[in-house]
Amino acid sequence: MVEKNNNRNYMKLEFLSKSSNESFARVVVAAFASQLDPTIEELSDIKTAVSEAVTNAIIHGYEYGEGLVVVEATIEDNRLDIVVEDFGKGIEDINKAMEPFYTSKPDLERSGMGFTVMETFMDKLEVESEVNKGTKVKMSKVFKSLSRKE
Amino acid sequence: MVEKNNNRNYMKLEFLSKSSNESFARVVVAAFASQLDPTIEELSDIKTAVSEAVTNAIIHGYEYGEGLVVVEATIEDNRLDIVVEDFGKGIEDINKAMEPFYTSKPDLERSGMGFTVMETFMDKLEVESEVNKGTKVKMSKVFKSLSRKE
Amino acid sequence: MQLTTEIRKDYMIVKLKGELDHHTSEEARKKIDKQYFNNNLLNIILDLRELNFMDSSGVGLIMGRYKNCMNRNGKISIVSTNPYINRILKMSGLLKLVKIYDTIEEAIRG
Amino acid sequence: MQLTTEIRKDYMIVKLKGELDHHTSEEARKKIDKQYFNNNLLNIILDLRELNFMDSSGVGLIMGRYKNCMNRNGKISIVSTNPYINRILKMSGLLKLVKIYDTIEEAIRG
Ligand SMILES: Nc1ncnc2c1ncn2[C@@H]1O[C@H](COP(=O)(O)OP(=O)(O)O)[C@@H](O)[C@H]1O
Ligand SMILES: Nc1ncnc2c1ncn2[C@@H]1O[C@H](COP(=O)(O)OP(=O)(O)O)[C@@H](O)[C@H]1O
Repeated sequence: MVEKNNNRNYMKLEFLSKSSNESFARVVVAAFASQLDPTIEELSDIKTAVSEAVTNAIIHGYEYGEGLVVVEATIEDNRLDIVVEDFGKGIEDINKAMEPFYTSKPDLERSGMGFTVMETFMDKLEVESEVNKGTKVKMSKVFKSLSRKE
Repeated sequence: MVEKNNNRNYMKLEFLSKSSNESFARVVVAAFASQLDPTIEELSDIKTAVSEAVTNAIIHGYEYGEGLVVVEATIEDNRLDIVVEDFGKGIEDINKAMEPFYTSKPDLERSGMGFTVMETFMDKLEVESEVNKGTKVKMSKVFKSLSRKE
Repeated sequence: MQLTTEIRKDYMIVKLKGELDHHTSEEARKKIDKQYFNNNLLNIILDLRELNFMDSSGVGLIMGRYKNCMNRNGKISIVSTNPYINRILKMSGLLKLVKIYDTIEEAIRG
Repeated sequence: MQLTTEIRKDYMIVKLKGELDHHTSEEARKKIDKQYFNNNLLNIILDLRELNFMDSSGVGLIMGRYKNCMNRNGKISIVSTNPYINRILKMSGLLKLVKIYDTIEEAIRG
């Protein structure tokens, strides 16, 4: 009955690119992160960042078509790494896409603030993308709270 | 802005075989099933069945070693199909394993009621297993509640 | 997400409850615009006090309603007390265009 | 899961809160057994009224404590009012061995 007690954990979630799954993805990542004993603010931060990345996969990556969105999360000590990936349209100019207020879909009432929100609420943000192959958004955050637990 | 409105949805979750992930798996399946507008009883049923299958993967499939547990869930109209899979030890005699009160681990205070619970709480249960390859538990349940929604 | 509206003088008060993301903001947009245009209204007050989640899709929703109000020479105001929601509103630059109040009464007084 | 114990006469009253699954029942087992054997106790009352989840691992936990009590000629009783938990207890055949009560007082009266 030896249980691995080191603080490493991993999960990977795949789901259909339906907008009703945006809230599902948030719940899953929040439930996974709960083992880091997050503050309400930290939980709000990662839910918001995940929501932005998943929404982008659905509306920009797949442009409302059917596809799979993949969310991976890894906990290593008090760090949470999140990867959100789609196999859709891809981004031609990543630098331009990441500028605050830039959106390719103003007609859909997008604010162009998605990447800015992810950058602000997470400690690290990295975007990889290839046109017609897909987009991978990597984010991480160090949780201050874990030390309170010991 | 055309949204696929048909009631089909799919998700696949992979996670490490740590016992702390048992509650995580329950939360994920319950969150996914919430779109079927389940009653408290239906939600309790699927959480319990998933908990049994995931626990078995961790303690019998991997015998507390490290491995991946996969949980797939598909919604098709008002039916939820769940598959819980591990790539562990496998089951030699499935019929014997499914008998009420049979357990290969009485020393761990197992009750031998896991499969009985799954069978009772779900509408359908199917077990596939190969020794040293792994075990796949397929369950489904029809939700009565969806009609209330229309 | 739940949405309820109430009309007080030429103010349309929209109360949002729950989570405002891309999925729910599309629903909200349709409901708000239908009422606003069908009833020929002028000003909108968005009551966000019972929202427990909002991402940048909510910002887009507010921007869109801001434009509609501007086109009619109306005015839009926000009632919000949740610090996480206020943080996003601030980050988005929206507060340069729209004022936040603590209560509906204050929003009406302006 | 949270576990609190209280000793009243020769009864050890164990109150479980939250979710009782394989993960948490291992913790619960250790805590209960330590108290029970260290303090040389006789009877156990398991208060499950504030559990909101239990699977067959909980049944295993109760069976194990039942055996410990039997070995000392003690007695174990359950206080439980949640229909989903009572359903599993019933299904497992445990109710042939252990009685369920609505309150701790009734469990002590026996
Ligand atoms: N997963 C993606 N696939 C394709 N394009 C994307 C993806 N994510 C973002 N983009 C592009 O980057 C732009 C900026 O994204 P973002 O800052 O989130 O703002 P918004 O979603 O409001 O447009 C988008 O308008 C889109 O052109
Ligand atoms: N995923 C699995 N991998 C290997 N063996 C399994 C698996 N699931 C169940 N078994 C076998 O079937 C038996 C009965 O399972 P179950 O009814 O859930 O009772 P319990 O878990 O209490 O032993 C187990 O004791 C084990 O031998």
